[in-house]
Amino acid sequence: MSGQVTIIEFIITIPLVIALAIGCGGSGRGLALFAAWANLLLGAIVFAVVLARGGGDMHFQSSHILLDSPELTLGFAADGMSAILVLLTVIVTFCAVRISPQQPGKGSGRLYYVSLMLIAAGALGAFCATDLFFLYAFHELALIPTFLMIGIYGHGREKVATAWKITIYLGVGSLILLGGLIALYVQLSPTGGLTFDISKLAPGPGDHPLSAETQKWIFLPLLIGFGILVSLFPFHSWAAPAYACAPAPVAMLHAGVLKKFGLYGILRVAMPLLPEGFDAWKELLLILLLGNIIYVGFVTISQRYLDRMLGHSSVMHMGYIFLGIACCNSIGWGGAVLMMFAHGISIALLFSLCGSLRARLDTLEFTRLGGLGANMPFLAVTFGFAAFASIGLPGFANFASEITIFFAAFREAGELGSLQVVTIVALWGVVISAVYMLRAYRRIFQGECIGNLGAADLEREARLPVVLMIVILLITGLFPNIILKLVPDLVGTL
Amino acid sequence: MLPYYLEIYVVILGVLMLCLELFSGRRSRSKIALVGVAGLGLVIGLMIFAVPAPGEDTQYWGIYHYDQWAAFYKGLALLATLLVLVMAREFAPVFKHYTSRDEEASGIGEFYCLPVFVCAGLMWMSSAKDLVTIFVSLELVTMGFYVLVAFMRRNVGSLEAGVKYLILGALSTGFLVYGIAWTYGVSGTFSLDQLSVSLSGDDLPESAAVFAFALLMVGIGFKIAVVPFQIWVPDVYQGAAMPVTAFLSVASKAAGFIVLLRVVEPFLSVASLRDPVLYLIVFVVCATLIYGNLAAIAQKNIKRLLAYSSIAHAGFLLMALPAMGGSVTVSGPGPHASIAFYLAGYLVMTLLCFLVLTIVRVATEGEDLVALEGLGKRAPLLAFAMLVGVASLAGIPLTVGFFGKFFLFNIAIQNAMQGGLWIVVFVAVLGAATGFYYYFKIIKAMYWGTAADEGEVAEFKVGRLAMVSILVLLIAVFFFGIFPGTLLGLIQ
Amino acid sequence: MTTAFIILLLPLLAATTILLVTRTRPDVSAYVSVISAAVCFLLTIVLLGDNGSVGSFAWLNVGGLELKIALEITGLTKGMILVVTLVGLLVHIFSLGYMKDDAGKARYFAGLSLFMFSMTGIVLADNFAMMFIFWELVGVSSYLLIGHWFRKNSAAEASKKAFLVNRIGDFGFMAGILLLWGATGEISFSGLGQALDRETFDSTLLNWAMVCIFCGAVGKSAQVPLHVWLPDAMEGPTPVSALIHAATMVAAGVFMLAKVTFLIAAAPVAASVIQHVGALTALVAALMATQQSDIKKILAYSTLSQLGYMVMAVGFSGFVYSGEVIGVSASNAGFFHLYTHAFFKALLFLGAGAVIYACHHEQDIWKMGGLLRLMPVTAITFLIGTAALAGLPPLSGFWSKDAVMAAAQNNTLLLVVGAITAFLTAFYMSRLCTIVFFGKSRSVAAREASEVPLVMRVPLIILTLGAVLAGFKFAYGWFINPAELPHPEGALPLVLSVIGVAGIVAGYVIYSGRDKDPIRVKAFARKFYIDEAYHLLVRVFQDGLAYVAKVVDQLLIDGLIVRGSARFTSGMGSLLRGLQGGNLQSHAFLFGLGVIIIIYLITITITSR
Amino acid sequence: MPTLNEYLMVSGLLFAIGFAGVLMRRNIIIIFMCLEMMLSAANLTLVAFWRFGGGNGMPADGYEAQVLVFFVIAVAAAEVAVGLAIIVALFRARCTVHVEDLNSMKG
Repeated sequence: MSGQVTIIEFIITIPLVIALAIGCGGSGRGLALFAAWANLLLGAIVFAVVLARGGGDMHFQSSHILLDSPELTLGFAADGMSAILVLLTVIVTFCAVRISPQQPGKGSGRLYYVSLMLIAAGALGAFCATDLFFLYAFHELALIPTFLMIGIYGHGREKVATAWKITIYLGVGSLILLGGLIALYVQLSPTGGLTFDISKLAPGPGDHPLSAETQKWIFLPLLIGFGILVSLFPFHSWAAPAYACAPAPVAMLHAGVLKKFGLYGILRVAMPLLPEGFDAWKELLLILLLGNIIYVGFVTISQRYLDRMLGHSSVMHMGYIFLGIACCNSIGWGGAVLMMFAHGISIALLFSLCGSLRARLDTLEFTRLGGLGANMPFLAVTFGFAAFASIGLPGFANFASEITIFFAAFREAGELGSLQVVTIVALWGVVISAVYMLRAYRRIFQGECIGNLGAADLEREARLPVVLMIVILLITGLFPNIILKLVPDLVGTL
Repeated sequence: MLPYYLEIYVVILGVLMLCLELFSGRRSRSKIALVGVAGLGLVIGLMIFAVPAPGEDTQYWGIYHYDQWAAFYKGLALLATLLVLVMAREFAPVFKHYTSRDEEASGIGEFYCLPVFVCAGLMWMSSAKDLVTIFVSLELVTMGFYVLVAFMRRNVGSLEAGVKYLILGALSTGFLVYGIAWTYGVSGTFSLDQLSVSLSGDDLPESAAVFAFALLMVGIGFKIAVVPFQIWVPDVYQGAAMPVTAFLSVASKAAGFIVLLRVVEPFLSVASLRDPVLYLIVFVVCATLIYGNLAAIAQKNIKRLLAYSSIAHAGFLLMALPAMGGSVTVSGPGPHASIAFYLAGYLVMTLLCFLVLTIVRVATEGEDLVALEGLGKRAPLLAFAMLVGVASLAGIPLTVGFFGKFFLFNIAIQNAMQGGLWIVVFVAVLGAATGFYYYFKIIKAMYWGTAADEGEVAEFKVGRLAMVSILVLLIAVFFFGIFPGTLLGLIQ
Repeated sequence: MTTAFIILLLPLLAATTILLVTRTRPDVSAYVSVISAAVCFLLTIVLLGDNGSVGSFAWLNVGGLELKIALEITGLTKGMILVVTLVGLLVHIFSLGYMKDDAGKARYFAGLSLFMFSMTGIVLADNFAMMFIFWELVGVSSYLLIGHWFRKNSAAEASKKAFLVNRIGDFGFMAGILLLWGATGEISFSGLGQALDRETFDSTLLNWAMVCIFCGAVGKSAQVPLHVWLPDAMEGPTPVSALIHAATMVAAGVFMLAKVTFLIAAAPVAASVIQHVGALTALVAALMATQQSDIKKILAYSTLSQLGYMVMAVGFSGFVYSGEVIGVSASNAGFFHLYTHAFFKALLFLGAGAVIYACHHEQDIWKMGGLLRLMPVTAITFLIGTAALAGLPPLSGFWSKDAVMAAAQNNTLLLVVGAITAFLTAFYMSRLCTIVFFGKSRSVAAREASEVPLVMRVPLIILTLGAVLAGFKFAYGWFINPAELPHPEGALPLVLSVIGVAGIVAGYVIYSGRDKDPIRVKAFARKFYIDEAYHLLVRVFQDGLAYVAKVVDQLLIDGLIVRGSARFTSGMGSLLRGLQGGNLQSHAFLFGLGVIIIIYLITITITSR
Repeated sequence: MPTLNEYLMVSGLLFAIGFAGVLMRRNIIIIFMCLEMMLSAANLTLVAFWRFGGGNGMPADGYEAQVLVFFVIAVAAAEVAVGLAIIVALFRARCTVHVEDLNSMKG
């Protein structure tokens, strides 16, 4: 296995090398675009190959042992779930780079592109790592770039406070997570040496080596840690302001890709390794995810600015993914993974459009906007697509994932348990999201025009990423099996 | 080659440098530093000939031990001193400003020599396994630091720091000696190897034994700056010259820790003393973590901030102590290895930060966070180096600082699972989280502070040697952060 | 069997073509759309000979869940698809004239095609999942078409309202589907039927599920209490109102209920809910219609009322009379009424559209008058449509209303409600016609009106034929077994005819020659203040709750917990920092204190043992 | 003949007096003298422990304790040398040897 360089390693290395090259004085946007194109291509290849060979197994395995005790390997591989998320990452990265300005901020803007590349590399590494340690470590790689991006290139009065908030919040979350992960690997390592290798940590068939009580208490920090990263209620208050203040590409990458890491972690680590741990906290999680869907949904309705509203909406939709996970069956997890992909693309699309609007208008406050559909038809139409995708209109992948998750919750449910009741309440979220999205659309693009008449439509170069994301949402919405086929049957291994 | 030749060579080097100082002309003073760097480098090279076999413990006259730990810490001390000399050379302009314009009267040559002597003391300390040797070598180091701290004789801060360090240091020495006396009274021996044997006797006066331990902890705790004996740290760090601060925070702490480990281990291994000793340690750990991390939040002076951070780091290091003494089985690197790893990493990242800060200090004459503002634009490489150093101090993965913390948490969590000391883990997590805040304050100042946009732009002059050091340290932070095995291999 | 798939996909192709290729050329776009509609209609005629279900496409497949796009062709389907494609085609043609000079013509026709696609999907669906998918899609196309003139605030608001109210219904619909799936593991209609035969289910669950499913129909078919969107939806272009908000989409709820009659029959409580909601809607909407002055609003309320009839009829399929469940015959009555209603209501709307077009987009009936002379074809077709709606024999409305009332004949209360509604229907339609077509012209616009062009007249005439003939056996017999229709007993048909005539006479007598409304019932005119009540409800519950949530978020979660803990931490930091006074002796003192604490702590552990 | 306890008490008292002096005197020179007193107290303790270290009131074997005492005395002398130099430098710069005046750094 080791020795040869796999395509996955290429994908992860390219942004890192490009970041280094930009840092050493290369041209920011040119190199970043090159990396984005290259990764888009490689990511598509990975996806296609995994699709062809089946998503249940690990492909492109590579490993380099870095430490013997505890066993630490720099190993990467991609099964179906990783391949889906890699594809998501490369697409969003491509779009994020593509919509980035030539000259961000005042200076040379190199830092901007270095940060973008590092965030992308962090996400890719985290999604492909076969080693618990690197799974964690790569995610953290994005922490400082995000901090810098929001602080330097962000906008709004609160950007500094927000940069702090997201950094500290995520820092705390990842420390809690780290505590949980250490407890996990210490407890689960097979006799004869500690190891970080997830496949070696996985309990074999038969009885779980840990008692239910132990699993329960290890699961808690994992849930909270991953939950903070995903903005699980009540740990959500970092997300919306951060996305509102961040430059559009960062918001796209963070809301679209990085946030999925927490969910990925739960699906990859917490649930398979600690199945009984989840059972103990299931009711709690159900309540919290209702907080995401209903409570945050209401908070979203009351937002007065587009950027904040989108931020909250992304928090809200996390609730559905958690619902899918909480179903604990392969339908639900398939739906959850599909939704991770769909939400990633759709929220990135929304944030990129929001960024374009911000560049054109003096404000994103709803009451000071109106009737823009007349003079910016392209933006109006694409925003319409994005908005309908986000509220789960059939034809878009978001709908396919939502409906899968709902069905999952009712699988063989002859009577109403807590899961089913929560799902029915969560269904109301579908109404809530329609309320705020359509209100926003109505406010911005429809009705009588209030000022900003001179604002121009989206320039031609920036249209490609927008169209690309819409097309991908439609393709995966019309043929969700492309994605679903890849989702490995993780439940079956429990 | 006999291992104690290493100390002898270092002392000879120091004497040689003093002689050079005496005979050299005005211009060549800075060459003395180069001689020191070269000499120390040579000694590090010579260490190859004195590599101890694993598990080997050679004794000389019952007071000088040479085992793998000793060798490791000796290397650490040499490396730290070498880098401090590089730093001191960069710092020379400021130094002259606060002593004398005249090279000869400024005594800068002596300023280069003193760290070398201190280094000899540090090296000796790492081989000390008996309370008398510990005491003498500790005093050698401390005395050197008294002078170093107060060296900038026209700088009020430096003098004030010197006096404070002197008085409080002497106070702690008093407690240490008193503690040694009581330990002797309880056990009848100064040797740490025999201590555990004689402490485990049936008729041990327990109260007296723990009293002696408490006094020893006072003396050693002062050196490694744990709460409640941290009080000198911020003032002294702030007042001392930048290279001295760096030296204090790295070398003094490392030496303190090896002594601490050697002293604590016999006490912990005695069943009847274990509980109170553990209790004390847990208290100290929690207090140190809380104090260091919280008090750092509001700091505006970088050196003061790093002073509190160094207190916090002492707290993290102490987390490994409760796992010692054999009642807890730890998988992965044990307490000794983890602490050694952490200290080595701490050396790399701290010296990286201080090197950058030294250059900034010379160029901007400021030591507040404001001085760093705009660094990201004016000197991207320096800013990046500082960023990496700070990130490592904060414990971001893929830097050496993360692994340091990781190994310690690894121990603490295993310890908690077996012994139930979850409070330590809890406080440490909170502490590390708080750490993000004040470390990122430095990053923030460098990258989007705006103070430096207006006004004159300071020029950064970086000597070639300093540049090379920065790059080497920078790479080391990442290298050991990704391949911790290499460093652990050196230790074990 | 691919015919059905072509019917389904052709309009989608047309819509996509317009969006991607011809959007800048409105005329071409219009023809693309019209041609696709025409082909669909032709193919529908071919399809009428087929039966059974059609090969399927596994749309979504994961872990044992299989959601299929599969088409099923039954009698019901054929009747409905005929309505959809025929009325659709006519509306397309009518629109060529009506929307001739509209700036958004391409967008309009794309929307129509999208709607045709979605509606066909609902009709052909063989399972709930597919139906739900297209259910949502018709919602969107309706949203797009109502909001066609999106720069008008009222249109933008109306489209939003329509979509949101429908979403509320869909919420229930989805819940119902899920409940059924949970209980049976089936979502296809045939599968559900088999499951129902195979085993017995918890009747509470089934009742709940059916009530939830009914919510979907309440939303889509605009039943009380979710009826509020339909009158507002008249903001859209009139042909759209004819197609979507009169003939097809709003009938989808009834169609869906008719499709699952067997489930309603098994859930008596839900069936009773359905009956009563239907009856209530029929009555309330008819009352509101009597006091409206906007020609389209009158027709909208009339649609509501008629939909109420249909729903009530379908609800009777669960009605137990002398020990037997009435079952499929009642729902057939409902569907029969749907079928005839589609013709005459589309006719009425298109007629209204012609009137509005002729009067330069004037919609207030009090500004019209005397149009019979000016536009005779429109007027006559409109009057025939009115007669059909009023249930005068032998027009189609008479037969279907008869069937509906026959289904209700064992329930006196609902029978009376139905009769009153029938009277009101005749009355308000007569009011409308009297004011619009007779008397003198009340405005310049009405005086200058002239007959509409041929493309608009032809659809009117064709629909008139439908309105006249649809009630005869040859027109419906091939999809509804006449034997399975409820048969009125005794004098019911006669009574209904008399009621209809009485209504018409009353309307004519009261309103003939009037220039303003002699009857003023504010509650009817203001729609029983339901809109206001909802507005308040939304304000209080939704926006109020949202505001509370926001405040809680900002003050409690973000303020107290997040920022509070940050403040606490830095406060503690400052406090600890304060210990560092800078004075050497206080340092020494703290040092000594530390020593004492250490010694105290260590001795206390020793002594406490 | 005094017992071990009496020696320890005297030396402890001496230590405490020294510490109290450090805390209470304002003059740095005197504080420094007090510190020397604490070291002497420690020396006394050491010697006392040696003297009674062999059991039955007999001195312990070996002379380690005395060796340490000599070291302590030597170290104290060195400390005085360094310390006084620093204090002189302070006096030259600030014209004061009072501890209250050393307060430029705090927090």
